[in-house]
Amino acid sequence: MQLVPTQHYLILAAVLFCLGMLGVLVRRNALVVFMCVELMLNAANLTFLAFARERGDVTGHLSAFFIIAVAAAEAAVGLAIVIAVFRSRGTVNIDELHTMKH
Amino acid sequence: MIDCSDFQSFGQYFSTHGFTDTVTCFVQNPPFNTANIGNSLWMIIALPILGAFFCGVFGKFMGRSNTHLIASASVFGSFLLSVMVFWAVNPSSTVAPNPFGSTLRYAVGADYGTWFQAGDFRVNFGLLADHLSASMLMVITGVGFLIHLYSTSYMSHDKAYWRYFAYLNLFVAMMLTLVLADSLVLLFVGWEGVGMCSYLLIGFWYDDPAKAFAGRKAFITNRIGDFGFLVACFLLVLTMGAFTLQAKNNNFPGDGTGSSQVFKAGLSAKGPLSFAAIDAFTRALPSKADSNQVTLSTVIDNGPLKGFAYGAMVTVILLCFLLGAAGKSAQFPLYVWLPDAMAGPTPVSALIHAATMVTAGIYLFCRLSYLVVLSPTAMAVIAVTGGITALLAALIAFAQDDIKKILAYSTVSQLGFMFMAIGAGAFWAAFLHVVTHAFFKACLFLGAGSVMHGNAEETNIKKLGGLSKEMPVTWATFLISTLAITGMVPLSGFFSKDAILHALHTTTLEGYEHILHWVWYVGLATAACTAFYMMRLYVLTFHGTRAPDAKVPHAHESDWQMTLPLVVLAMLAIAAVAHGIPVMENANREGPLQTVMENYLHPVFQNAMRSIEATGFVTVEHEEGLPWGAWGMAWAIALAGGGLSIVLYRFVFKRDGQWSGPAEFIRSLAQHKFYVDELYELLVIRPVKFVSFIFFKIVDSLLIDTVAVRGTAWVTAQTGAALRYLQSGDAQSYAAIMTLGLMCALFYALFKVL
Amino acid sequence: MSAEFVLFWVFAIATAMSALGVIVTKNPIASAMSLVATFFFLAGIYVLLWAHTVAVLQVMVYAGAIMVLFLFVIMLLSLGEDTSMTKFSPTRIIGGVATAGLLAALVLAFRKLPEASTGWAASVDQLKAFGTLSQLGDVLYKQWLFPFEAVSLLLLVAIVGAVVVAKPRI
Amino acid sequence: MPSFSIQDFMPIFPAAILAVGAMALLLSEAFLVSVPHASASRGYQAVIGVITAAFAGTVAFHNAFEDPRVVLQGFAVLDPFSSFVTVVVAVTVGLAVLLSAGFLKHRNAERGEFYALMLFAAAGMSLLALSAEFITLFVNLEVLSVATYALTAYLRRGTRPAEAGFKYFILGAFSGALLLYGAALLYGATGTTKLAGMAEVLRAASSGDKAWLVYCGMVLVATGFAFKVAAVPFHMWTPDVYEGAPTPVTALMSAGVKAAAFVALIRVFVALAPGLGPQVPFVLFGGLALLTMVAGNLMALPQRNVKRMLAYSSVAHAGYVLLGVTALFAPAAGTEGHGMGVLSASPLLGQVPASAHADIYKAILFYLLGYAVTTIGSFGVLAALERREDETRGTTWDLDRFAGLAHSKPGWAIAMAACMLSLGGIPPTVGFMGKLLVFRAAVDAGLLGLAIVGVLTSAAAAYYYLRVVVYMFMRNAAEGAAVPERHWQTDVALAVATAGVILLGILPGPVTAWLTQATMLALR
Repeated sequence: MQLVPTQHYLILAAVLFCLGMLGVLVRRNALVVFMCVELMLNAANLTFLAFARERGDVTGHLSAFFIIAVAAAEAAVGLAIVIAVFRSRGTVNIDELHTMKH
Repeated sequence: MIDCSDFQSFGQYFSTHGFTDTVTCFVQNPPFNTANIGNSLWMIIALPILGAFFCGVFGKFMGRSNTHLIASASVFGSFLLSVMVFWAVNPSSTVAPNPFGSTLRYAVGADYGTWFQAGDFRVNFGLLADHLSASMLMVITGVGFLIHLYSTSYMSHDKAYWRYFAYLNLFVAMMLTLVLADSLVLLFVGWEGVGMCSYLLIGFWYDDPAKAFAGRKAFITNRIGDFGFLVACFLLVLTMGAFTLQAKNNNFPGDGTGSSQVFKAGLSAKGPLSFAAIDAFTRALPSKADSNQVTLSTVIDNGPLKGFAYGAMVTVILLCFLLGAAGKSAQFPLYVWLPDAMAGPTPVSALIHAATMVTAGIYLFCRLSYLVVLSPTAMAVIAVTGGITALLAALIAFAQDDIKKILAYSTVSQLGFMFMAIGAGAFWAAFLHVVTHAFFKACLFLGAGSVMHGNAEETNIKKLGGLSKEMPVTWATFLISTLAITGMVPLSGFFSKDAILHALHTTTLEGYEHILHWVWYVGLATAACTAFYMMRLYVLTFHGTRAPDAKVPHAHESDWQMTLPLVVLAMLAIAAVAHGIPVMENANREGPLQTVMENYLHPVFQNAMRSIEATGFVTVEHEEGLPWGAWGMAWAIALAGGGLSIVLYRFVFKRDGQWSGPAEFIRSLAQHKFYVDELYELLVIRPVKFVSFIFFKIVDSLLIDTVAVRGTAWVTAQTGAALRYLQSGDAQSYAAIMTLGLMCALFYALFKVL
Repeated sequence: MSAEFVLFWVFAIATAMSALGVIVTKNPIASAMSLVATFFFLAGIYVLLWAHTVAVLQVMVYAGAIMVLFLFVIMLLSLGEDTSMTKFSPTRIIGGVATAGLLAALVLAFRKLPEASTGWAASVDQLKAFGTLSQLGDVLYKQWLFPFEAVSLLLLVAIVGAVVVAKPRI
Repeated sequence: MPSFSIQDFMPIFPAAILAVGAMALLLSEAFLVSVPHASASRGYQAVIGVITAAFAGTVAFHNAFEDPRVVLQGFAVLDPFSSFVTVVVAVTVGLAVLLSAGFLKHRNAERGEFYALMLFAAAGMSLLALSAEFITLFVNLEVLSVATYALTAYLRRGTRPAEAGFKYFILGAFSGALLLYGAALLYGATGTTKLAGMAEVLRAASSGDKAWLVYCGMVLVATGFAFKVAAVPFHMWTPDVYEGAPTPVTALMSAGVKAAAFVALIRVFVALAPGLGPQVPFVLFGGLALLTMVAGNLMALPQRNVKRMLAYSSVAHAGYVLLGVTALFAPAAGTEGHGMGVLSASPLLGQVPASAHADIYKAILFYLLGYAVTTIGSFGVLAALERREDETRGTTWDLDRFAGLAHSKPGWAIAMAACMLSLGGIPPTVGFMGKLLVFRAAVDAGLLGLAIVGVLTSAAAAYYYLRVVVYMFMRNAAEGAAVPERHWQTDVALAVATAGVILLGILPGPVTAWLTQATMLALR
């Protein structure tokens, strides 16, 4: 059986990762920025799983488990912080958050 | 050689032997057990620290007199202990522990165990007192106590007197640490500590922005020096480490001074930065090229310094130390902080900026004498630096009218003399000048303080005058000290300065044959200048008529607390002459007579002297008999400079610049346009002022103020501002810069793998 | 071309497009929905990679739980209105260029990898057992005990943290 | 069937104690809140926190003398390094809890959750220091990060805390994703996520085609760590977050997080080094160290805001530790890759000797301890001086606030002066000792140029540290300046920190001797 080469998956992951990174750098809305970080985490997951299949090693699968759990924990605290920012500022636009600089 | 075996007490021995022998034996037989005194060395430092603690913490609540009592008593306690130590290091039976095999005689020491250790790099908390440090101890605690006593009156009106005494005690403790340290690390602790205290005391009256700038200047120049010091230490550790690996058996001759095992055992017991280790290193590193030994010209074959010769490294290390010493001891071009440091209280200037802290650089080179003599290049640089400093400062002193500023520049100038002596390998002469200078310069500063105290803080000498009758004690002591610094014959300054000039005249450095000769001329010129401006200061302050724009119509003499230190210091300035007369037989059993100081310090510098003989880097021509000719010339020069000054300022000028005369005849000549005054002004004062003004502009204003102080401030501020621009507060910019950093690192890494 | 290839390309293109949707759509809700779609398509990719268990978790936890939380917050803060990209600035350009460089480097790196194979599987049973819940559970509880406990600590901390931060007043 | 013995759980005992203490605080908060007037007397929380920290520290101290070994199926190591960092963390968190007591009381914001989160963060630091597998390491990193995110945004005063929390969170999550992606690539290259396994694979195989993967993964992981330790140019979050966070939290972050992250970084890179060219980690860390030392100090120079100044100083100090890390990877002169031979037998993986590196490890660990004590002391004084009225204006940390402190609060002024001298590396403080050991280790490794830059920058740094001292001792307070409140907890914490700064500076012998013994244990 002809398998799809691992490289294909890896390049897809790299594309996802870089799209996420670009989103972090250019989007204004804090929530969207946060979503882009999730995208990057998923790229890492995909990479783990691709290598896991190549080697027949479930370490990659377990890593993906843990990454999903970490993402959930981050989401809980992150969203709470976004709410706190909104409460104090009335906005979640990232380029308006620069009380502290220099 | 005097036999003291039957000495029991002074009186008993005096009845049967002569006076000199009795004194010698008395000094060599302390009436207490010298064996364990090393274990008490820490108390000398601990006492002033305790004093500082009590004054600083409880001073506000204890009241004035209790604070004075604690501060002075702690220094006096240290002084008594120092006397005991001084006495204890004299019997030849005194031996300090030294794990490097050789015997360290005439020294007491104590090693309180490991301070810290990292692998083979070990630093012990060790104290050591030999003849050099014991003499320094006496100067620091003795002069320190007198200045404490003086300050009780001088600072009596100040609100923060408790803080002042706490700082002063702390300074004494730090200076004692510097002197007693037996390793460069502990010495550095004292080195930084005295700088810190000096910084605190310069800024003691801190309301004035100009004084704040002075503090910053002192700070930056001293940091440059500290940087040099630390780099020198690192290089020294590396060089010694490389040597330990590379050394051959022949480097450790079997004459009882040790084998390579003993050397390594000593290194692991004391650490590479202890003075004993550096001494052992220099003894094992001969200069003559020899294929069976590692020598100065051998190239290092391991470690980070691979490829450099040992001799080159020694030179670089010494130049780094010179940078450090120049910062602390106010040498060209880092001298500029010292005159500005006069912003502090006058007793502080006397103690820190004349007698003790500024001599730390000379002390350092004396300590490392065995290292210094291994590099004629470094010695030449040291001598030239000293020469430039001495002449430049003397020229600038011409143009000053502020009594403390003149004294400050004269201190810089005298420190330059001491560096010249180091450069000529005459360590004892440098140290003799340290001691005598400590006495007469402290006396001058305290006298200046007394003058200011009695004249409503007036510092401009053109607005003083005629004080000799109103302030008789101050006048007499000031006169003695002035004569001492100008180099009049029966006073100590003459002998110490002449010892330096003599050494310059008779010494030749290999490869730099004429340098010391030129420095000698500079020294002679400086001596003449010194005599001139010091007499000018003295005459304008104490003679003539009181200036019309003086602040108070009549000056008053100061309290006994202030005059007693003056008298004692003036007497010391006279008595120190005993050190400078060549009456002792040569410690090497041959050669001309030695001065008391040279003979006394012989155990400290004997290794350096042995190296000088072995290497041939330094040649000294010995003269038979006493150097009458040189003495005469030095004396004549001082007399000429001082005399010219007296004549001009006492008899020719009046202080308002109009000219008067001792006789109506001259006055009438003048009125007939016989413009001697203007001629003198045009020919002498103007050029000198101009030259010093140029130097002042170039070195002080341009080089230090503009380039070093403002320039570094400007560059760092600009760079800081540029970096702050990036710190825009925008999280996405931060992420972008992180990504950029990531990409650079990635490209570098992938470039490596290609 | 086998069915696997077809499915891969379908899912890969769909994933990439919906991921692009996350960063180009102006409305946060649209972004969130694009992200949900991405997660679903990714789950498909995971199935292709024989990671069925992870695919299920992906749909349940990621698309189900986490994204609902996101949508909930968007609604709570009434952030439904459109927001554009951030203002143009040099640092954005730098970031974009750096990202492109990163992608190029990664793609280059992956192209140098040797071809994949399933040579590790000795038997069909082994292939069938790969990535099943029982195999994962076995490894998880017998070997990955420490990280598992650490994750429990992490979740506790996250709960406490979220409660503390979301409180209106302290 | 693998089994776990009690010995396996030895290393995680301190973290478990911290977590249990935190849970006890949470429960007490839940139950005591219903008791009337309980909120008026909330002094007990800090006491519980300190006792927990002391207990954890004691256990960690005991652990340091255990034989080093890999435990928990290779997911954790018990070695003196992790134990030492746990001791540092315990000291840090104990002092930070004490500082928080007065700080929160002053703001009427005392809650058990705050202390619980601090203890959780400490548990995360301790676990991070002993993780020996990438996913475990990442999870533990997140434990401490999530706790510190929440702590940063804890206060509701003005806009700063929430903004700081948000910046920290978003950049932290970003860097966490980078780290994770790097870990995935490394997993692809080696087939395992355990550090020891990775080292083995990398050493055995000439990586060939996988080299690209290893390099990409390594750089991404390095970026993630560089963010956590605040190395330039990944430091940008530091000043903003440090300024906005409640000051005791800042102290915990700058001391504890940094120490734990550095040990994890060293652990990871010692494992990866066999797969990299000899020059690569050396150049990367050398570059980071250089940039960090220079830029950190330059940016601190013009700061009048003391809290931001300390934040930049924290960046600069990361540079000095990075100098030590660089020394670890420095190839010996002339022989390319010489250092790798030593590294391949590293103590951090529970394997055989690397005595050449013992000094460097010791210097780094001592530096981390010294910096932790000093930074707690300096942020402690800052916390004590803060006035909540000025917080929204951002002037509460201005240099002028320190004017005349020597008169109004001599004890605090002395504590601050000692800490400033220590940060500036001036003897006789612990900062001087730490710098001496690190510079000396760097010089020995042949990094003469970097060491000179280090000496030069620390000489320049003394300027802005001593400026604070000058303000305290030589300026008079402005008219009508309010006298800050005192709390005994703050005074105790400051006294302990100052005593540490000075005693460790004068007598570092016991600690270095202990470290020597501990490293010897690891190197056997």
